[in-house]
Amino acid sequence: MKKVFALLMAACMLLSGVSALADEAVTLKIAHIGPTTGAAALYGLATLHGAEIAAQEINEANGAFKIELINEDDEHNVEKVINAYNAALDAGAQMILGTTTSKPCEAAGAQGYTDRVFFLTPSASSTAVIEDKDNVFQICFTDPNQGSASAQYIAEHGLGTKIAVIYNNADVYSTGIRDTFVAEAAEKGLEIVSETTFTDETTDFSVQVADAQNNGAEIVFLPMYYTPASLILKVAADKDFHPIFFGVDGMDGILGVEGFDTSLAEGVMLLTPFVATATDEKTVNFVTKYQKAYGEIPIQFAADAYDGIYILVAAAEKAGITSGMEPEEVCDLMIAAMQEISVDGLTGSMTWDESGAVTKTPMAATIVNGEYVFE
Amino acid sequence: MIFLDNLINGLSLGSIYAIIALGYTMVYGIAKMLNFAHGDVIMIGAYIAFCGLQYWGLPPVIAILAAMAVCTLLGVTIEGLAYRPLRQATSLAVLITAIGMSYLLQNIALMIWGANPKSFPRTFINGASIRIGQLSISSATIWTILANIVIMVALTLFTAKTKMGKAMRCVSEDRGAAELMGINVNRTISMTFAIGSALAAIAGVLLCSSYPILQPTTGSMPGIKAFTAAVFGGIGSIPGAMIGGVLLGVIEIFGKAYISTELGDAIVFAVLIVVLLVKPTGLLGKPVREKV
Amino acid sequence: MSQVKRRANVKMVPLQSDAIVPERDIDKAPVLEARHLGIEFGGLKAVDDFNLTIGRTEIAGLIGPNGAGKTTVFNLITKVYEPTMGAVLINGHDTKGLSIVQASKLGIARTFQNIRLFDQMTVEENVRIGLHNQIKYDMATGILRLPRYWKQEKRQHEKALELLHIFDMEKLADETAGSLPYGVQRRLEIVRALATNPSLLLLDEPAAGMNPHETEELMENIAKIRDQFQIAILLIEHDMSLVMGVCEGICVLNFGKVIAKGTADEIQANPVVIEAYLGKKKEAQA
Amino acid sequence: MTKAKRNRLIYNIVTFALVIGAFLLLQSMIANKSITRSLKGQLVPICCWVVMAVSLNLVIGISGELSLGHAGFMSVGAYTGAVISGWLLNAHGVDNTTLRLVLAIVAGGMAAGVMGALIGIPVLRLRGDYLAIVTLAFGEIIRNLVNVLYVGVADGRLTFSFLNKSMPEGVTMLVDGAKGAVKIKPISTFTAGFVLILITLIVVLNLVNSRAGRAIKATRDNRIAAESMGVPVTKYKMMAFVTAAALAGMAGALYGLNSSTVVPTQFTFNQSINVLVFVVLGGLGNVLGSVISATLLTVLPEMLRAFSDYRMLVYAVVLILVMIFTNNPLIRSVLSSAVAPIKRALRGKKQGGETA
Repeated sequence: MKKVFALLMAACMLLSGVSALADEAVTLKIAHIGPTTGAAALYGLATLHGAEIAAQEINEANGAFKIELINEDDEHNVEKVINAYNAALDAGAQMILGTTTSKPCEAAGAQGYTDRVFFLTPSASSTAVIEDKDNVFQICFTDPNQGSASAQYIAEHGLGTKIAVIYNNADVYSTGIRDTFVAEAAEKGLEIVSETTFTDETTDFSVQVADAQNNGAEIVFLPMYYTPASLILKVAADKDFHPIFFGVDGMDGILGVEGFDTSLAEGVMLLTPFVATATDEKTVNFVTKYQKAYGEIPIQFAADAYDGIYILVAAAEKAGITSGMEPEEVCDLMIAAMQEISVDGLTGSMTWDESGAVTKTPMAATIVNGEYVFE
Repeated sequence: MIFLDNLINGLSLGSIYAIIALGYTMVYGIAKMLNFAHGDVIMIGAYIAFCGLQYWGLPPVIAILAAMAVCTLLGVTIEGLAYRPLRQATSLAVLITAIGMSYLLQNIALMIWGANPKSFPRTFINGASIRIGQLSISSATIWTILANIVIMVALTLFTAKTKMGKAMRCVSEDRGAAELMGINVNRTISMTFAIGSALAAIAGVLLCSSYPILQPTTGSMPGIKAFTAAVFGGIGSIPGAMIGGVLLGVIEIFGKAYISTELGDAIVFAVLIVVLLVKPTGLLGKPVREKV
Repeated sequence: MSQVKRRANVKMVPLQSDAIVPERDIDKAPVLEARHLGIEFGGLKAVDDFNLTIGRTEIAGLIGPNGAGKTTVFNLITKVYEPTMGAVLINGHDTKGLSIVQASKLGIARTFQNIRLFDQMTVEENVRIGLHNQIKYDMATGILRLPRYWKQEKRQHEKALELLHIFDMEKLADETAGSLPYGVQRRLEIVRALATNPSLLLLDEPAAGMNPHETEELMENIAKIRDQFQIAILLIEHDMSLVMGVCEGICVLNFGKVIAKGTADEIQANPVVIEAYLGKKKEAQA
Repeated sequence: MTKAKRNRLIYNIVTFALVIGAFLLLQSMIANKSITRSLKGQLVPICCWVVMAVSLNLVIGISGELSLGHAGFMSVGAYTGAVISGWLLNAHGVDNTTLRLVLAIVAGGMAAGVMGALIGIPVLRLRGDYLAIVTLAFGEIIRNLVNVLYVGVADGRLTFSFLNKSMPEGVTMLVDGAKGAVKIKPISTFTAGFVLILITLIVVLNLVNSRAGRAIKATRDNRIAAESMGVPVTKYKMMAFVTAAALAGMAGALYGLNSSTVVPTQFTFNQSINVLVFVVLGGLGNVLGSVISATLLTVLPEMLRAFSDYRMLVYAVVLILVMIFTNNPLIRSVLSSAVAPIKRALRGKKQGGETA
C-alpha cells in the first residue's frame, strides 16, 4: 500500500514537470544516530554538529537538494540504538547518517540490512560494521586498516623496531586496531617487545608503562581514545620514559582536554585524516563555522560527519533520489550510486567499493608545540 | 629491579586506596552503613579543587581547603537528608539509598561539568618525581603516603583523646547504650560524615594528582576498590584501612605484572571474596556477635 | 485433639544428680541434660559449669538477676552459640557441633526475649514455618502445583488453625504478624514454637509486658500446653508469681553460675537466693 | 476461603490478566499494523526487563538480600544463548528458529543457574552489605572474564580459548573477546518473550505461596528465628538466588538473540542498578509492581527521548525518595494515617454490605 502510494507520489512529481525540479529542490530526510548523551556523548555530539553545519550549508546554497536532519540518541548502547533507528524511521527518515560508534552501528546496520535501509557511518570503524551487509558504508578507515597503516608508517619511516603495544581489551576499536597492527608489524620486521592491556575503568597504568620501559621499547603504540592515553603520557613522564608515542585517530582531541599539560604530548605521532589546524580553505571554513556555532574546535568525528552529508547528497544525486521516496527504495539506489561516486572532502579524497569500506590516504600528524602538524 | 619498580607502583596505588578506605572505614565503623556515595564525594571534591585551580586561579592549598569545605557541607547534608530518616531501617534500605545518592552525585556532576574528561592541573603535589638510581617515585605518591600517615595519626589521637572522638567510639560500640548515656547520636554521626567527607576531598585531590583524569565516574571504581581495601584490613579499624589499602594496591600491581593485565580487576575482586570467606572480619577487624 | 508424635528412640540415661525434681526422672528419660556447660566471650565466662537435667514433662524455671547468663544458656542449648566447655544432650543425643537447625530437628523449640516473629508474614504463615519440618513437600511440587501440594497445604492449614486454637487466635490467622499487639505476638511465638512438635520448649520471658490478668492466663496455658502436648518446658521469667505458680523445679543463676536449685518452696526459703536475688528484688520493689 | 487466600488469588488473577491482556492487545495492533516501529522494536526488550525485574525481586524483595550483580547472570545467559544458537545453526544445520530459540533459552537459563549456584555457595554465607558488595564484585569478575573469552565453531565442534585468541583455521567466531558475541542471527520473538514472562510469573508466584517460598520469606524476616524453627536458611536463600539467576539467564538468552551482537559493556553494574530501580519502584516483594515498573521505565524513556539527559538523575532521586518514604517510621505513619480513613470507609461499606 505504502509503496503504491510512493510510486504515485513519484509519478505526480514527474508529471508536474521538469520546471518543478528547478524551483522545488529534493528534500532528503537524513537521520543522524549517535550517542548525544552518556559517556560517549563527546563523539555523538561531534558527528551531530558536523552534520548540522554541512546541512546548513547545503540548505543555504539553495541547490537541487534540501536536507532535513533528524537526530536520534543511541546512548552508545546496542539496545537503545535499535529504538533510535526505529524512531528515526517512524519520523520519516530515508537514510541514516550513522551510527557514530561501532557496536551500536553493527546492531543497527544488521537491522537495516533486513529492513533495507541505507547507512553511511561517519566514524564506526570496526569491520563488523560493514561485514555481510551491503547497506552500510564507512567514511572512516576500518580499524584493521588503521592498524596495518600504522605499522607500515612506522616501518617505512624507520621510527624504530622495538615496539610496545598498550590497548584496551574491553574495547572493540582498540582490539581491532591492535590485532592487525601486530600482524602487520611481524611482516614488516618490527619486534613487539611488550604487550599489555587495560579496561575502561583503569586509571593506573604504571604496570603497562613499566613493562614497555623495562623491555626497551623505542615506540609505544597506543590504539585507544585520548583519555587513557593522557594518563599513560603522565606515567611515562613520571618514570622519565621518553619513547615515540604513536597513536591513531582516537588520540585526536587530546590537546582539547581542559587542564591537560600539553607538554606531555610533545612529539606524539598520530594517524588521522583531519587536523583542525590545517590551513586549506575547506578546513578553515569548517573550523571557523564550527567554532562560531558550538564554541569548540572540531575533532575528526565532526569532520567525518560533515563529509558524510556531502557524500549522501552526491550519492543521492547520482541515484536520483526524490522527496518522499521510501527508505527501501532509496537503499538499493544508494548502494549502487556509492560505488560510482568520488568525493573530495575534509578528510581526503574518497571512493568506495561494494564492501562498503572507504579508500583514502592515511596521514600522520605530529604534536609540536601543542599543535598538530602534518608531515 | 623490576620487582622493586612494581613494588613502588603497588605502594603508590595502595596509598591512594588507603586514603579513600580511611573515609569508608570511619563511616562504616560508626554509622554502621556502607556509604556507597563516598567515592562520589571524592569526585566532587576533585572537581571543586579543579575549578579552584583552573578557573578561579586559587593557590593549591586554598583550592584544597575549598574542596574540603564543600565536601564537609555535602557530607553532612547527605547524611541529614537521606541517611538520618533511615536510622531505624534495614541495611537493605540504607544501601539502596546510598546507591541512589551515588548516582545522584554523578548526575549532578554530569550536569554541572559535562561528560568530557578534564585533566587535573599540575600542582606542587604532582611535581617532579624523585629518582633513586634507576627507580623513580612520583611526588604524588610521596604526598599521598605522607597524608596517609598524618591522617591516620590524627584520627587515632582524635578518637582516643577528644570528647567527640570518645563519643564516636561509644556510638560505634552500641548506639542504644550511647544514647542512654546522653550522647547525641545524630550529632556524632553527622560529625563522622563531616570528617569522612573532608578526608574524601583530600583523597580526591590526591587521586587526581596521581591519575589526572577527572570525569563524573572518576570516584566510583576507586571507591569500590577502596571499600574492598577497608574490608580487607578490617572494616572500622583505622590502621586496618591503611594496611588493607596498601596490600590491595600491591596485590593489584603484582597481579597485573606477573599474572595478566587482562585480569587485573578480577584479581582484586577475587581477593575481596577470599578475604570475606576466610576471615570475614578482615585482618585487624574485631568479630561482631549478633545479639539474640 | 492433637496426637503428638512420640519420639521413639529415647536412650535411657542414668539418673543425674542435677535433676531439680528427682522423682520425675525415675521413670522417664530426661529431655535435656546440660553437663558442666560453659562459654567464654573474650576471657569473660558468661556461663560457667552449668548443670541441669529436665524430665520429660517437667516445667522448670530459670531465674536470676539481669545479666546472669540466662539467655546465654538458652543460646547454648539451641546452638546459637557453641559451648566452649561441657556438653548439651537432647533426648540423649550429644549436640556437639550441631547447627541451630539440627538442634531444632532434635526437638527443641524456643521463643525470644525480644520477639522475633516473621513480621511481614501473616499469623498463619508464621505457624506454618513452625510446621516446616512436619508437613513437607518439595519446591518443584510447589511450583508445579502437583496434587501433593494441595493435599499438604490443606494439612498445614488445618494443623495451623488447630494450634492457633490453643490461644483462641484462629480469627487472627490472616493478620500480619508485625501489626499485632505485644501480648498476642508473645503468644504467637509460643504457638509457632509448638508447631515444630518439640519435646522441649524454651520460653524466654513469656510474660514480659503482660498485665497480671494476662500473666495468670498465660500460667494456665503453660500448664495446659504441657498436659496436652506432653512436653517439657523451661522458662526464663522475672515475674515471680508466674515462676512460683507454674514451675515444678527452679534453677537460680547468678554471674553465670548456678547458685541454687529446687522446688518453688525450697527456692523461696533459700537464704543464698534471698540474699543474691529475691532480697534485692524485694528492696527494689519496696 | 480465607481472606488472605482470596486476596492472593485476586492479586494473581490481576497479574496474569494484565500480562495476557497486554499481549493480546499488542498482537492485534501488530496484526492491523497500527503499532509504531519504535514500540514494536521494544517488545522483546520489554519482556526481558520484566523477567529481569521479577527475578531480581525474588532475591531482593522476597529473599531480602541485595544482589548487585544481576546483569552478570543476564550476560551469562546472553552469551550462552548466542553460542548455542550459533552452534546449532553452524554445526548441526538446525534451521527451525523456534527450536533454536527454545534450546538457547533453556541453555542460557541452565548456565546462569549453575553460575548462580557457584557464586551463591560462598556468597550466601555472608550477610547484608557484604553480600551486596560481593555480588557486585562477581558481576565485575564475570564481565572481566567474558572480555577475554573466545568461542569459535568449526567442523561441527565448538572451540573455546581464553585470554588469547588461538583458533584453528576456518573457524567461525561466535564470541570474539571484547567484540562480544558476534554475527548472531536474531531469532527472538515477542511471543517467546510473552511465554517467558508467563513462566517467570508462574514460577515466582507459585514459589512464594508454597512451603519453600514461605521458608524464603521467613529467612528474610528473621534469620535466627527461621533457623530456630528448623528452616535451613542458606539452602532457601540459595534456592531463591539460583532460581533468580536461572530466570535472568533465560531473559539474557532472549535478549542476546534479539540483536545481531552482544557486548560485555551492556551488562555493567549500571545495568544491575537499572533493574534494581525497576524493583524498588514497583515495590519490594511486589511482583505485579515489578512487571508494571519494568514496562513503564523501558517505554517511557523512549517516548521522552528529549529528556534522556535527566533519566538517571530522576532515577537516583526516585530511589532515595521511595526508600525514605517506605522506611521512615514517621513518614510512614503520616502516610498510613492519611490512607486509613479511606481504607476504613471502604471496609465499612463492604462489611455493611455483608451484614445486610
